[in-house]
Parts: sequence; C-alpha cells; structure tokens
Amino acid sequence: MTAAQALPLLVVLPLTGAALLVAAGRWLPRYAADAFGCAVAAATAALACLLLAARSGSAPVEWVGGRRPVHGSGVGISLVGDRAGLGLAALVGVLVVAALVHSWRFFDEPPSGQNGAFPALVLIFQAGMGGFTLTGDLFNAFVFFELMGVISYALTGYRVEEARAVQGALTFGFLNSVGGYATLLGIGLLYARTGELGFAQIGARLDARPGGGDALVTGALVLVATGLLVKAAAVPFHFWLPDAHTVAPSPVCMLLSGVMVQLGLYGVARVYWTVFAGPGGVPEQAVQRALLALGVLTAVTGALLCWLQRHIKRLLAFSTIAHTGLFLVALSALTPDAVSGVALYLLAHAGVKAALFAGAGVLVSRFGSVDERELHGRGRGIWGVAAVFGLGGLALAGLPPFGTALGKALCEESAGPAASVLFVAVSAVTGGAVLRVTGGVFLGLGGRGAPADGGRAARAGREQQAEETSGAGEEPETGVRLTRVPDTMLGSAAALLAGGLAVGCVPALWRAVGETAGAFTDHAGYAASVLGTTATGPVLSAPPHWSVPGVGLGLLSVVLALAAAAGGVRAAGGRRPRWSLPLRRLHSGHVGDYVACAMVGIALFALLLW
Amino acid sequence: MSVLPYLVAGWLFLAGCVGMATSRNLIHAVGSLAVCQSSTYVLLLAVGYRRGGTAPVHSDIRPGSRPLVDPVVQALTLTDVVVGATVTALLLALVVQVAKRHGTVDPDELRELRG
Amino acid sequence: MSPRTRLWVLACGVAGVAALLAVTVWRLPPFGGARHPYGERAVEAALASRVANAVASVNFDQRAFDTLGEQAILFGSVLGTVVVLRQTRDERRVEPEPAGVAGPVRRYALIALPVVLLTGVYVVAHGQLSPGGGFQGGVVAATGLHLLYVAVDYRALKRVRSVHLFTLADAAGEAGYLLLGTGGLLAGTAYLTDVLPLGTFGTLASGGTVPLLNAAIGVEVAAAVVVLLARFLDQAIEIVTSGEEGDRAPGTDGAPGTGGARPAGGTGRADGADGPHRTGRGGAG
Amino acid sequence: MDELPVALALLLVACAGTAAVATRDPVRQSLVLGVLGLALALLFTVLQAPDVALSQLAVGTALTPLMVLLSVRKVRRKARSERREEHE
Repeated sequence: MTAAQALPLLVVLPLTGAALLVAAGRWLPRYAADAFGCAVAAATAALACLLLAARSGSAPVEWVGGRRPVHGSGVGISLVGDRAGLGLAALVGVLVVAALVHSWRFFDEPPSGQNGAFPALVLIFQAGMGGFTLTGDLFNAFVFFELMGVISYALTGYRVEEARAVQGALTFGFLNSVGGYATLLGIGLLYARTGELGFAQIGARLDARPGGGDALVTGALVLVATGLLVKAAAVPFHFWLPDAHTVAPSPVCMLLSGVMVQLGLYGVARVYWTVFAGPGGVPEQAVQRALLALGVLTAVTGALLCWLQRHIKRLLAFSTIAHTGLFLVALSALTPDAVSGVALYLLAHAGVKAALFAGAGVLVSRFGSVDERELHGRGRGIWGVAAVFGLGGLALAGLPPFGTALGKALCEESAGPAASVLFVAVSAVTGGAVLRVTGGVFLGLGGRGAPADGGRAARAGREQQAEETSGAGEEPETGVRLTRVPDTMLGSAAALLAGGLAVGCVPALWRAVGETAGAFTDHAGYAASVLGTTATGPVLSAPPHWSVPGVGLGLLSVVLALAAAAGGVRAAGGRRPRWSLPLRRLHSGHVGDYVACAMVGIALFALLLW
Repeated sequence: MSVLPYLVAGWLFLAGCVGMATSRNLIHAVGSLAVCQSSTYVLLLAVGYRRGGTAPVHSDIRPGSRPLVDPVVQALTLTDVVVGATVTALLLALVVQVAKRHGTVDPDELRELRG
Repeated sequence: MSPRTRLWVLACGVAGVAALLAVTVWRLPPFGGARHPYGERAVEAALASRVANAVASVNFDQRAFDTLGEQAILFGSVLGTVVVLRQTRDERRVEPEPAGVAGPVRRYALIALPVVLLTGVYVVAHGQLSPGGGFQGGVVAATGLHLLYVAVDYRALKRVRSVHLFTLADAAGEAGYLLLGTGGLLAGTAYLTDVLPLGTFGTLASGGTVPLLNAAIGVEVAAAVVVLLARFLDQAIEIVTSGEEGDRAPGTDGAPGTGGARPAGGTGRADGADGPHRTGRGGAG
Repeated sequence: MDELPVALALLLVACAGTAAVATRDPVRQSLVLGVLGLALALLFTVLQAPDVALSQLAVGTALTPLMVLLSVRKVRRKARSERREEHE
C-alpha cells in the first residue's frame, strides 16, 4: 500500500472501531471497551506519524474512489497528505490517546447496553478531525466540520445529570450550527462562481477569471470563514467556548482546547491560502487588517476574562481564547515565518493546555470542585498535580525552553514590535492566572477570600454570585471521589507537558515545521501538487530557531506573570473591578445573546475585509 | 427573477437567526435553526438549476437527449438534509435534558454559566 | 444582555449581514444559467459507470467520501442522542398502559404499515435507477414502523422494536459502508473505488458498488431513525424523573398530539381521554 | 413564463419560513415546519431535484415535526408536574 492509499484509513480506522464498539457495547465490559478504544486511537495516531515520517518528495495526494482528475478537472474528492495536514492528524491522535488514557476511570454510568459509548464517541471525533485536516475539498471539509461539531456537542453534554452541562452543550450546538450554515452558504456562492468544490480547483478558477476578485469572492470568504472562526473561538464568535469548557468532562476539554479550536484556525488559513490567496482572491492587505483586528480583540478579551475567573476550567478556557487571539495576530502577517511560529506555538500550546485540563480533571475527581476559592490550600500534598499546574502556568507565560516560548518568540519576530507588547502582556496575564491558581490551591498562599461570615463581604459575594460561575459543587466525573490521584491521569498530564517541552528542544522538528510553513503558504504549489501540474518550489526560508530577544521577552513575560500571580494571590477574594461588568455580562449563557453577537461578528468581519 | 432564489435563501437565513435570537422557548429556537438551515438547501439547488433542464435521472430519458440540472448540488443538498435532521435530533435531546434539569425551556430563565 | 439591548445588537448584526448578502448575491451568475462544469462532468461519469441516477452516482461513487462523512454524522449523532437521553440515576421507568384504539384507525394503520415498509424498501432498492435511495427509503421504512404505535399501542411497538437489534443494525450498516470501501484497497487502487463489474445500464444490479453502498446506507438510516425515535419515545412515555407525574396522571394531557409518523405533517388533536400514553395517535386518521 | 412555478414555490417557502419563525408556540410551530417542509419539497420538485424532494418530504414533514412534538410532550409533562409541586 502506498502512502497515498493509506490516507483515507486515518478516517476509516477510528470509524470502524467506533462501529465495533457500538455493536459490541452490550457484551463488552468497561475496561475492554476502554482498552479497545485506546488501541484503535493509538493505531490511527501511529499510522499518521508513520506517514508523516515516511514521506519523501511531494505530498501524497489520494483521489478517493480512484477519480483522478484529467487535465486539472475531475469529479472526485482529494485527500492531501501534506505535512501540515498529517502533522495535525498526528497531534489529534496523540491527544485522543492521552484523553482516553486520562478517562480510564471516568464515567461510572454509561447508557444501558452501551458500555463503549464514550470511547466510541471519541473515536468518531478523531475521525472527524482527521478528515478535516486531510481533505482537499471544500464541501468535504464542511462535512467533517459538522461531524466534529455533532460529536463535540454530545461529548460536552455527556454528564446530563448536571444542569450546566446540558445548557453549555446546547449553546455550543446552536452557535456552531449557525456558523456551519454560514459556511455552507459561502460554499454555495463559490460553487456558483467557479463550478468547482476542491480547494485547488476553486482557486484555479478564481485566478483564471479576468478582473480579479470582487464583492462575491469577498462575501464568500466572510461566510466560509464565519463557521471556522466560530470553531476557532475568535471574539465575538467565541461565546460557546467558555460555556462548553466549563461543563464538559475534562478529557473532552483536553480535545476541544488542545486541538479542535486550533483546527478552526487551520481551516481559515488553509482556505485562505489555497482558495483566496491568488490574484483572483481577496487582497492581502484586507485579510491582514481583518485578522489583526479580530486577533487583538480576541487576545485582549480572552486575557482579561481569564484573569477574572475563579472557576479553574473556565479560566483555562479563556486562556485558550487569548491564545487563539495571539495566533490570529501572528497569522495576520501572512508570511511563512509567521506560519511556522504559529505552528510551533500551537503544538506546544496543545500539550500544555491539555495537561492543564487533565490537572483540572484530577481536581474535580478528588475534591468535587474546581473553584479556586473553595479549594484554597486544599491541594497541598498532591504535588504531582501542583507541578503540572505550576509548570503549565510557566509554559503558558512563555518560559524557555518550552515550545510555547519558541513559538511566541517567532510570532513576535514576524508580527513586529507593537505586537510584541501584546504577546508579552497576554501570555503574562494568562500564565499569571494559572500561577495564581497554583499558589492559592496547592501552596495555600494568600488569603482564602470571600469569608463565609460578615456583612459587607458576604453581600458583595452575593452580588458577584449573580454574575459569575463559581465552579463549586461539581459532581466528580469519576462518580465517586478519588482518594488518591490515579497514575493514568497524572501520567497523561506529565507526558503532554513533556511534549510541550519537546517542541522547544528538537531542532529536527523546527526544520520540518519551517519547510511545512513554506509549502503551506504556497498558493500555486498546493494547486500544482493536487492537480498534478508543475510549479516552482516554495520559497525556502531559514528554519525557525531560538533568538536572544525572543528568550529575553519570554523571560520578561514569565517575570511579569509571577508578579501578577503574586499580586493576584494577595488580593484573592477581592471584588472584581466594576469596569469589567459589561464584559462579563455579555457572557450570559443565553443563546439569543450569542447568536446576536455572532451576527454582529459576521458584519464586523465583512466590514474589515472590505 | 434572476436573483429571487438567492434573496429567498438570504431571507430564510436571517429569519432563522432572528428567530433564534429572540426565542423564548428553546424548542422554538431549534425550529428556527431548521429554518436557518433551509436557506442552504434553497441556495445550493438554485445555484445548480438550469433553465429548461430536467432531473439528472436517466430512468425515462435517453442520455444526452435533454439538458440536465446539476446533480452535484443535489447530492450536496441531500447530505445537508441528513446533517440538518441529525443536528435537530441532538439539539432536541439536549433541550429535553435542559427542561429536566432546569425546569424551564425559556433561555431567559437559565441562570447558569455567567461571567 | 437585557432583551432590549439584545434586540439592538441583533438589529445591527442583521442589517450588516443583510447588506453583505445583498451585495454578494447581486454578483452571482443569474438563476438558471447553463454553465455547470462540474455537473456535466458528473453526469458523464455517471453514465460511464452505468448508473442511471446521476445523483446516486455522485453520492455513492464520485463523492462517496462525503457520504462516508455523512453517515458518520448520522451514526455519531444517534450515539450522542442515546447518551444524552439515557436513563439517569434519579429516573425510573413506568410501564405504559395498554389502550384501546378506534377500529377505523387500527384498520387503516395496519393496512398502511406493510405498504409503507415495502415502499421504503423499494425506494432503497431503486436508488441508483430512480429518485430515492438509501436515505429516503430508510427514513420512510423507519417512520413507517411507528405506525404500529398508532395502530396498536406503544407496547406492541416495543415488542417488535428491539433497540439492541436496531443498534446492531445501525453499526452493521456503518461498518458495511466502511468495509465495502476497502474493496478498492484490496484491488490495489484507491479507497472506495468501484471495483465490481458495472452490469447493464438501467438494471437493479448496475453500477458496481453503488447499489451495495446504497443498501448499507439504507440499513443504517432505517436502524438509526428507529433508535433515535425510540429514545425520544422513551423519554416522552416511559422515563419519569422523581417528582414528575407518573402513570396516574389526570386525563388531559396538555400537548396536543405527538403526531402521526406519516409524511403529510398530519397531526391532530390529542384524544386526551385515553390518558397520557395514548395522546398523539390523533394524526393517524 | 416557465419560471412562474419556481417563483411561486419560492414565495411559498419564504412565507412558510417566516411563519415558522413567527409562530412562538412550539406545537403550532412544528405544524408550520411541516408546511415549510412541504413547500420546500414542492420547490425542489419544480427545481428538478426529485431526490432531494423525497428526502425533504421524509425528514421535513415527518421526522423533524415528530421529534419536536415528542420533545414538547416531555417538556410540558415535566413543567406541569413541577407546577403541581409548587402548589402543594
């Protein structure tokens, strides 16, 4: 079997595994279902890694159904195994295995006769994400987008006994569906203009049209990007993300925050470079402007709200939003260097963030709470988890040699000095928030805050109660509270953190990422490799590497983060500033609000692109 | 006439979104989402229509005898219909659970997940 | 946001999106134009592989990978619904009571039942020849089965509808589609390649793997819809949360009609006198 | 004027869609959604898409309204029992 022929297996394998799990769900004991799910996920991940390592020369391209195009026009769907796609598929695989290992002891109550429901859902999720990364066809990408969506709503609402869980899953479902339909409208517009559905084919047709892009092309980009930006949680499309992460089981959060959100960004970048980057597409300056504006808005909003949270999972969710904003700001340079920076940042962030969510999962299972104040000082003694949180916070802030620091440094280099300020500030605030939690929960630093008695403080607490999500009184995800931390949970977290560290330490990876970024941003090269025509090779840039200013800025943001954490610990339990009230009120858990904001977001994005 | 179908598609999309945003009942909101989705059916099929064309099915016409409408958009719409039905089912299931756990399906009365 | 603010925000957003759509739509090629390059290629390809229904050829051959994703969505969302609507610790089941049915309704539904089921199978079987196919036929057959609920009662439906069996069929349909695709790999070409003999144009066996994939989808869809409706019916009829009204409910049920499962939108008044479990057969007549 | 049926079907769809959104009671809305499904099926037929019309008929007029009604029934049963608890 050639590499190309094996590409569809990255989708087919997990789906088959899921079908078998469902079919055998009645007879299979729990541990067997879990083990089988893990094995299938690991096999798929291994296949992705193998394909990634084995490839030589041009990217393998498979036309499913053997419908190879003749003279650049065909009827089939292509799967493109370029390094960006395969790399993300491998990342998906690794995170899915980690999540399944983490969830080894989760969920005491599967639906009757469906012992394998959770691993089966996760496997289908893996298939959806794998298909989305590999596909070379716009409508096919929409199909896998919806597959990811449907499974993630179900996974988010998995703990149906919790009132919040079902609400969060529902708002997630509504917002993502609206985004998906906007994307489909955009696909319809592109099909009307070009009569094609493949990325490369649409791009070629757009370029062949005299006069370049017009309002239709721009409108199509806005609509197609809407769904992807909803998935990527760019402000103001982001409202589903904090709610979903607050309520979803921790292993699901690992997948959502670790890779699914970033797949939305990947989708935006992929669609832009393959379809809209040519002469018949959308002017570069307009795209730069739009991405930069959205990115700054997203980063600032995410960082502010991250700092203001006391619900630990919600705090981590907002930090994901802040980092999405940073990725968008970096991407807005639209250069290969920026893409390799984002790629490294994204890889390391996936490891770190997933490890942090795994740590939060341990807290839920052990204490039945993820409330920073309620847990104050109670985490003494579980040093493994404390280390995960501490190192995770430092890595988020950008401590060399974590991959996050390398990615951040590269992004700063390509985005310019003004953006560097934003990068340092945002990573310091998000890292500082996590360090504040570490100091309070695991070291018992600072005051407990929000005392249970006394007039004014309690009244203030009640006042705030109405406007915040506390995180106390969570049902332990394991059904019963654990008395000790299971090795599976801690082991998966440690491995993920080590992965985040490795991204910053393996020069071979940097080289590969550099080459990948060159090919990824090559509009003509992609079309050539898919349609089998010839083109000049991509511009090769110097492989990414550490630089002195980058390390310096990384250390600076770590220092700032520590200072912020120290200040935060001291002021623990204080009232949240009044000016943040309108911002917090926007996050109301109300479907109507979220849809209204998403509409404004579409209009805003269109305005920025015009 | 040359843009009427597209305008109808746009209208349905906006109407569905307005319905969702102003809904006082989550079941009604799911129904509005279905309206929103029907805009995609209308747009896709309108894009593939061809004046004077017949359905792309050769059960009663000879191949090549008449112009055909675009079969690709029809296949896409078919997929879309399935997606819509399944999303509706899943969202309704979640609404049923919201009703159980919160005792209401009015989004204004859901007081969790703030800030 | 207060409802008032929300309305203002919404108004801004809608105005913006409306403007965007209006500007964009004006640039579209006029409705009904003759330029459909992909469509024409698809028709040619369909004829070349001897599938009379070009839509079926696109769905199950040329863009079969889309359908693979689509059936995964169906499979996944049914699994998701099973998970979301599971019976939780604080819930119990009440046995639905047997109930009488008006004679004409019963006769009508019992006659319609086999007709609808056969129609479903027919629509599935002729997918590559005439309009219809696995999806449409599957839904028709599955909803048709629920005429049994209308004609006899929920207990009769439950007897023939073993949810485990249908779950198995659902998984089998899904796995069948995936495994049929590997035929191409075994033959040394691409996944989902049509490697079977193409047969004679216009016959039931024409089109190589198209009818087989179509049948796999038919099985999966029919089973999936049955499982899906079973979960909703369970919730509406059998499962009660502690504190929820049980089987001793007073006569009238507020929800008018849970609907006949027939494709005409037929939904009538509830005959509340039968008690809560019997509401919703109104649409049958 | 061979496009008159298309135009009429389109207007019907637009009206039915608007009505479905404007109908705030979910039970009535499910009926209107059924009508919208029928209108869409009609439109698809005149647009020469019998395959889609068939599936729209099966899904839009049978499956979706049925699921909506079953959900309404569950939701109302729950709400009523809670009201009763409050009175007691």
